[in-house]
Amino acid sequence: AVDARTSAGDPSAAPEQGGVAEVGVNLDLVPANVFTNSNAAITTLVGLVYDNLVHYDRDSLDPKPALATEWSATDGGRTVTLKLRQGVKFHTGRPFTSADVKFSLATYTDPKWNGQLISTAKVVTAVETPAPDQVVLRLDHPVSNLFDLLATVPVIDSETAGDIATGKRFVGTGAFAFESWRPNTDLTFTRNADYWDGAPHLDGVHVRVVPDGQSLLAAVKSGQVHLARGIGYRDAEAAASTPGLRSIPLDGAELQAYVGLNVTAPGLDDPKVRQAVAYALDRDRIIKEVFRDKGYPASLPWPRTSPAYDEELDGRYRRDVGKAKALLAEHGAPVPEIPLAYVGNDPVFTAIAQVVQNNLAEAGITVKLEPVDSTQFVKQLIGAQFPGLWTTNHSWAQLSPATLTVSAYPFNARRNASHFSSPEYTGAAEAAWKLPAATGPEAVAAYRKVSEQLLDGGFLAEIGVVLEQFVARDALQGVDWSRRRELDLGKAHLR
Amino acid sequence: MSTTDLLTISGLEVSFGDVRAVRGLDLTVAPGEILALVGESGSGKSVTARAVLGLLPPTARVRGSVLLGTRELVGAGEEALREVRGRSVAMVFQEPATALNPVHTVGWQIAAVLRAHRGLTRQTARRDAVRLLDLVGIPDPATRVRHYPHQLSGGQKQRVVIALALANEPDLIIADEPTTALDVTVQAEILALLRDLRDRLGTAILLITHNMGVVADLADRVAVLHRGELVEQAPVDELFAAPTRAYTRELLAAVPRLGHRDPALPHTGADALRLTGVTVRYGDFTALSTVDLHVARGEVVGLVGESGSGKSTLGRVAAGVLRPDAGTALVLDTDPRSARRRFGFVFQDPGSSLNPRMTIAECVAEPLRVHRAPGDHRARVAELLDAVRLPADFATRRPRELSGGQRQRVGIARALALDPDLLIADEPTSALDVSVQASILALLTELQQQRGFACLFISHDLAVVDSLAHRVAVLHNGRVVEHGPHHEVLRTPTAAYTRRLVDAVPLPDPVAQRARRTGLADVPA
Amino acid sequence: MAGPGVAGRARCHPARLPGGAGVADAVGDGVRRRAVADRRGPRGVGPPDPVGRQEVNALLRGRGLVGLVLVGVVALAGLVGPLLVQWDPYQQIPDANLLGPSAAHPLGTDDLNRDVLARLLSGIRVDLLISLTAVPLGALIGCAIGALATFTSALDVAVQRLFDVLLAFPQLILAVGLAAVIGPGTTSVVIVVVAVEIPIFGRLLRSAVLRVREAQFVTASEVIGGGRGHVLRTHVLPNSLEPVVVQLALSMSVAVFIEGAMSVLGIGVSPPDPSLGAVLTTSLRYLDLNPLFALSPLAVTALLVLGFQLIAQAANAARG
Amino acid sequence: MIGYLLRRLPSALVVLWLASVLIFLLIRAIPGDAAAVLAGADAPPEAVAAIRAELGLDRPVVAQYLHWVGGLLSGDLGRSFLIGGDIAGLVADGLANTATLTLAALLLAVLTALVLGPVWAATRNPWVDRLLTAFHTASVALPTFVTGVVLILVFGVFFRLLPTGGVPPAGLLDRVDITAQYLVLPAVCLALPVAGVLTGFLAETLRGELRQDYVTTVRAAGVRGREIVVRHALRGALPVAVTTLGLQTGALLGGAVLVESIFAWPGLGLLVEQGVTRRDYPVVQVLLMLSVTVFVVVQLLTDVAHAALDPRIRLGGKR
Ligand SMILES: Nc1ncnc2c1ncn2[C@@H]1O[C@H](COP(=O)(O)OP(=O)(O)OP(=O)(O)O)[C@@H](O)[C@H]1O
Ligand SMILES: Nc1ncnc2c1ncn2[C@@H]1O[C@H](COP(=O)(O)OP(=O)(O)OP(=O)(O)O)[C@@H](O)[C@H]1O
Ligand SMILES: [Mg+2]
Ligand SMILES: [Mg+2]
Repeated sequence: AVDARTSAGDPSAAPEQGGVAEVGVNLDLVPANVFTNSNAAITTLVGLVYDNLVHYDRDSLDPKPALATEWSATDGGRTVTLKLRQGVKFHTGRPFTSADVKFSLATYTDPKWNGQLISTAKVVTAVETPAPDQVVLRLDHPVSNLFDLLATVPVIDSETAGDIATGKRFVGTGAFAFESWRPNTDLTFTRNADYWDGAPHLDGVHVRVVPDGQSLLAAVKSGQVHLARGIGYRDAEAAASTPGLRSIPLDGAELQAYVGLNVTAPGLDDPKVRQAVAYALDRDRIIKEVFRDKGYPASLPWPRTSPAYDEELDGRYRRDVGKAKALLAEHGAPVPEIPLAYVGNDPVFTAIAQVVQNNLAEAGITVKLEPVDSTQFVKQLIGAQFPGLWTTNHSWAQLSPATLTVSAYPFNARRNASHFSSPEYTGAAEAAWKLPAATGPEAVAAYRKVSEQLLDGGFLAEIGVVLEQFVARDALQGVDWSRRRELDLGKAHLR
Repeated sequence: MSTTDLLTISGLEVSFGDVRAVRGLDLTVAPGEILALVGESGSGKSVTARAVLGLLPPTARVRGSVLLGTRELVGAGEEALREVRGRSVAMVFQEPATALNPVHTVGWQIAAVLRAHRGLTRQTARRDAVRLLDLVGIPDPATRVRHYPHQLSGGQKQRVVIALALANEPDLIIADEPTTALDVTVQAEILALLRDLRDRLGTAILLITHNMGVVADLADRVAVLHRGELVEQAPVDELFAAPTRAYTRELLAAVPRLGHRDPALPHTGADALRLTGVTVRYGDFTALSTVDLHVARGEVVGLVGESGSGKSTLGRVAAGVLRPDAGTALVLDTDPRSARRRFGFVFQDPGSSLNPRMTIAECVAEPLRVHRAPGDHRARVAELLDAVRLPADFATRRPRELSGGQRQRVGIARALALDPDLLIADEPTSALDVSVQASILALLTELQQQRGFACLFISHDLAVVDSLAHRVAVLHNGRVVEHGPHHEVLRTPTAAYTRRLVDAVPLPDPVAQRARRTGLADVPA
Repeated sequence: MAGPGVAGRARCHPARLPGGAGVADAVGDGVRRRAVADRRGPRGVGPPDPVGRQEVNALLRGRGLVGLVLVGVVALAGLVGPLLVQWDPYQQIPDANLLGPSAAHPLGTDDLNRDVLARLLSGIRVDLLISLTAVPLGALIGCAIGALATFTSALDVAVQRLFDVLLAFPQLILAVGLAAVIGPGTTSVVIVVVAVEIPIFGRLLRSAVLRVREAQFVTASEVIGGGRGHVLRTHVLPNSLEPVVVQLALSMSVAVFIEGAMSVLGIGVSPPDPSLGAVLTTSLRYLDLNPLFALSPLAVTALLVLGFQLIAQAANAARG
Repeated sequence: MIGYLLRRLPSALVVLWLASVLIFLLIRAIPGDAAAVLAGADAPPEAVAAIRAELGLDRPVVAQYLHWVGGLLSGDLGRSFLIGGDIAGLVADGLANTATLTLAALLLAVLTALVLGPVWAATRNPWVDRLLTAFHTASVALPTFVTGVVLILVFGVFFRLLPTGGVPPAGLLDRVDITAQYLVLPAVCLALPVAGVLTGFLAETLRGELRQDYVTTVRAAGVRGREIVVRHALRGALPVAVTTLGLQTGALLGGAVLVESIFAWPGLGLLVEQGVTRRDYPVVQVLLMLSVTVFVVVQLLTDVAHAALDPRIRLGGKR
């Protein structure tokens, strides 16, 4: 995190006014997905246009004021009162009030938008607006990740919300106002001079869609864009050594690469075999060679800054082919060939899949690679249809640990792609969630239980914590991002 | 004879692999001279002609010297040759059917050639093209310039090729069988045209022909070629009067003449071919109008008429290639298409009717194969090639390795392969020299007598028709203007048109022909 | 002065003139011919094969030979090359990530620590298989359909429209669809290539056939009584093959692209099996590190393109 | 000509209908649907079901088909599942870009082929022959995704002469010189393989044409070598070239998918590729229908061109 701060801006340079920041993204907007935090264009749009009620710094889970300036919990955490910032205006000029908070929360809870924290949002049984600057949230039961929700739900303008689904208009209170979107081409944003946190230095932001990774790299190298999102790890590494360019790993917005196991598959139904898989993985090599050291190997999802992080538990699985073989011997029967699904046109997971295949072969497990396209992959994932193994990444472990187990589908205690369920795991997960606070000794103990269940269940073999990165030109300074990888150029400037 | 010779060929050798087509030929052509080059089919006439302008296929090896004035043409560069071609020396190709580009109009092609050596505008070139077509006697030239080669009759194509050669008024015209496809009246016009060119512009002509009548009519001097070698050359009168070589004598003896055959007996058998009220239109143009014609079994009917009169069209209707707009064609009492196994058809253009990728043996054997004829096909092919006087080793050659006359004989052999009951032959001997022609005619007569097949014999050569046919029909502008027993129609014609035709037949005797031409005497045929 | 003309006119060869005899025998040819008429007879009266002796001979000379050698070199490299390389194409060599060319790894190593040369050589096999089986198969089917369809105009219209539909699908979309139905892997690559080539050859041949059909020798064969099939086989097809030969050379050499594009989408030859396309697509991401990595599959493709093209040129010239 | 086209119309309509059925079924044969994409990786089954219902994907396929065709017939192309907007608008924008790109590439390729093909067929200079052989080999052997990357690196990054991708910010019609700058790299990249193939075909058919007898006739008349090739032989060689061109239209549209992605050129190729991977059925259906229509038209034009170029077919007369 310290690194990121220094690389993100040179505080000594006096920020210059004006200019349009050119941003390149490799994927285009999917309006119906704006609340799912799922791709570079969406996180760029949401980061620039919308504000949240609270804000997390990148190295802690203590909420900081944003649109809400004060908050207090009563009733054992079942009533939360928020005081709202005054004088904030939407880009349409309309003042922001408590009704908008209510509307935003209600929208987020609508299943149509697939907000990932929907299970947490549903705990909020009522939103009361006693005053324009006051919101009262009534909860079904206390939740430890309520502030994750408040830091995630974008505050949207109720009058123009109907235009979101068609991509016509996105109105928020953020530092930049949405101007236009040309599908597959670009998005334009202009400066919000009335921004409550100080008008941005930039005149605007122009986001261009450049689907090809090599072209995106070329665009940032040639200076056509100042900031590129979605450049491969190897390319980002190379770019970082180019004069005038730097790579910015998104600390605090960690992702996790993992191998999932269907615990009902022949062979994988034995926890010993699953543990053998976990022992066989060469995490160090994958992190080093595939992720170019942008991350660290891990046996558990938690990043090092997470309250759930436990060094001892996290070191449980290191590559140990001998142990893996021993476990397989204990299993007795030979393990049948296991299919491994991954997104075929994703170079990162194509590489990981082949390394995994190689690793498991050394331990004595034959793996058959099954590349599928991304849509099919998602379908199989949420339909829990993988016949054996799969590999991809997940997020949500960078926020409150409970969010992971209730919101991230692979970890969902009640229903997950691994077909894994055990009363112990469900119990541990529920307990961690229903705590009134995300931090503190009580929480840490609850998280430890969850971690142990994860390690023993072995339905997910974590590979490591990895970081997405921006590649930026030195000309653009003051680049910031949220813990959900949302781009923040509110304090950025060109020089 | 002198240094002023226009063209001097010396020691010319041309070979294709092992085939030595021309062997040490020496020949000269003086300015304004008309030299006739005669000789058997395949003797190397066309090859010699092409060698002069460097137009042989890459497989040919050429040695010796060809001087145009003092300019050496053998081995000259393409650009040097290009300057000579068309302007100093022009060429009329033997087979007009393939010599023209099928996808451009004839007017366009003539204009392109006109513009090759002269900076004419498009319009003037167009106008000149019309003029040239008119010059070579193509009726309605203003319309014809817009026609494509496949819309012209054989003779019309040949005249277009002549027009191409005349386009740039060359010093020397090498004319390879320029009149083979022409009926006698048009032939006479073309000969007059050539003579006029020589008289007016001093154009020299190297005339390759097998028609002794044409030689007698036009040539100053005659050179006789035999198997690639020059066997005799002499001024025309001398040669005709006293040929020194046996070969030349035989050549002259083989010349068919009108009225030399006894009248044939009338035939009354069943019809092998019956055309009733046949009318064919090409767009607005009526090529045949209500033609009635029948050929009895065992009978040979000659069909004569001027170029473009509709002879080939009629032949194509009879063969079922073309459906008439009105009227019917019955072959051996059925539709021509169902009778195909039982008749043979000889195309007017021998070159384009042979598949270039097939060997000669394959071409000839095709009917046998198609109809699964019993017996040894190889032996049959050998027999047929022999019958048309082609050496057996030609069997493995491809059509383009043959001379014009040789290809024509392949067509005849193919038509005869299945021992047909009816033969429809469109100018089957037009490219043959008199000696080979005589043997083909003898063959046909012999077969006819033995097997008694019927034959529709289309030809513009009245003498040939007279020597073969029982009956003759005369076609003029798509109508039968006269028909009857051969001796009556050709010796005592009643229709004015027929009389004109008969009168135009050149006599294979230079003295008599000259006399007739100059009107000093009216020598009867 | 005595020019060559004088000599020419004086020169004749009485000795070579045949003596006497009738018209038929007046010329030497006749005599000789009669004598040989009963011997074995001419050969080759069967149907002309489209690729005959002439073509084969042409391939053994000049351009054709160069082409054959080029394709042969590639084929040989694919067949015996892998045996000569010390590395296994699947072996992930520890700590050999993206190495540049060296003595141990002449073309370097790839992102998964495998020897590029070993993978390249083994990869040739898959692509040769596709080039030499799928493409000719597609060409054959396409030509057959295209040619047969010209028989009846109704069928022709139907087939051409069908081809329109097939051609209208961008190749990759077709590939995605087919792979989804049959499942990814080499078989689906072969099927996609066949499916892609059929309409191409069908249409190409058809247009040539339409032209050749107008030729006089086709009419000649019809008059002889040749049925449609016969005319098509013996006359029309052999004379329509020129563009087909050119296209065949092209398709055979660029089948690697279809395979490559499919492996990019993850529906081609499944990893970790090596193929030229797979090597090429991974290599592009490492252009800056090790250009040889990317150049080598391209060089192989170029050799194939050049080789097949020279062969096609020679074949057409021989047939011309 | 118009009569000819009218006669072809019914079969073309039948094709369009068949194609519509085929397309409809084919894209549904691909496993996975847009609901999964829209729901995202963490969605519960209810959410997916809700989305399916909202998109109408839960209805019987026949009903979906009839609904779609009904829409088409009433001029409603439908809405994209993922992009949100009206397909008509999307397609109109994309079409302008793709048409500009492919037509520019087509023009480039045709011009190259018309210049190089005859030169290659007629040359006697071994060096020219080798040079053109090399050009042909390189253009055919280099896939677009390689040329694209190389072009961008050389002209966009190294020399910085041209933009590395994208469309002119103010639109294609704003300033021709700017548009040209943006267009040149993708057009060259797209045109190169097509140019190579066309050149090869044209040269090879011209060589065949130059072996014909009529060429001897014009040579004998002293027509210049260049003229023989360009004016006399070319016409006979064109039908094959036209057919190839028709086929290469497919290569152009297919290549557009890659080129548009490499050069961030927001056209239909990109749209269709995205549509397929994201199962955006309405978009794919409309685009593929468009593509089929284009092909039917191209084929009709090819046939017309054939007849126009070969009088034996045009005036074939009676057979
Ligand atoms: N391209 C070739 N390849 C091989 N042999 C050839 C080729 N062209 C001609 N010949 C042979 O050369 C000889 C001379 O042919 P040429 O065409 O000069 O005969 P010609 O005297 O013109 O006969 P015709 O009167 O029949 O036209 C023939 O035997 C012929 O078969
Ligand atoms: N396809 C066609 N389209 C238009 N006119 C044609 C076509 N074919 C032939 N003709 C015309 O029909 C007339 C008769 O042609 P045909 O070929 O029957 O003549 P012919 O008597 O055989 O002449 P020749 O002796 O010159 O071969 C000619 O004037 C010719 O120009
Ligand atoms: Mg000749
Ligand atoms: Mg005729």
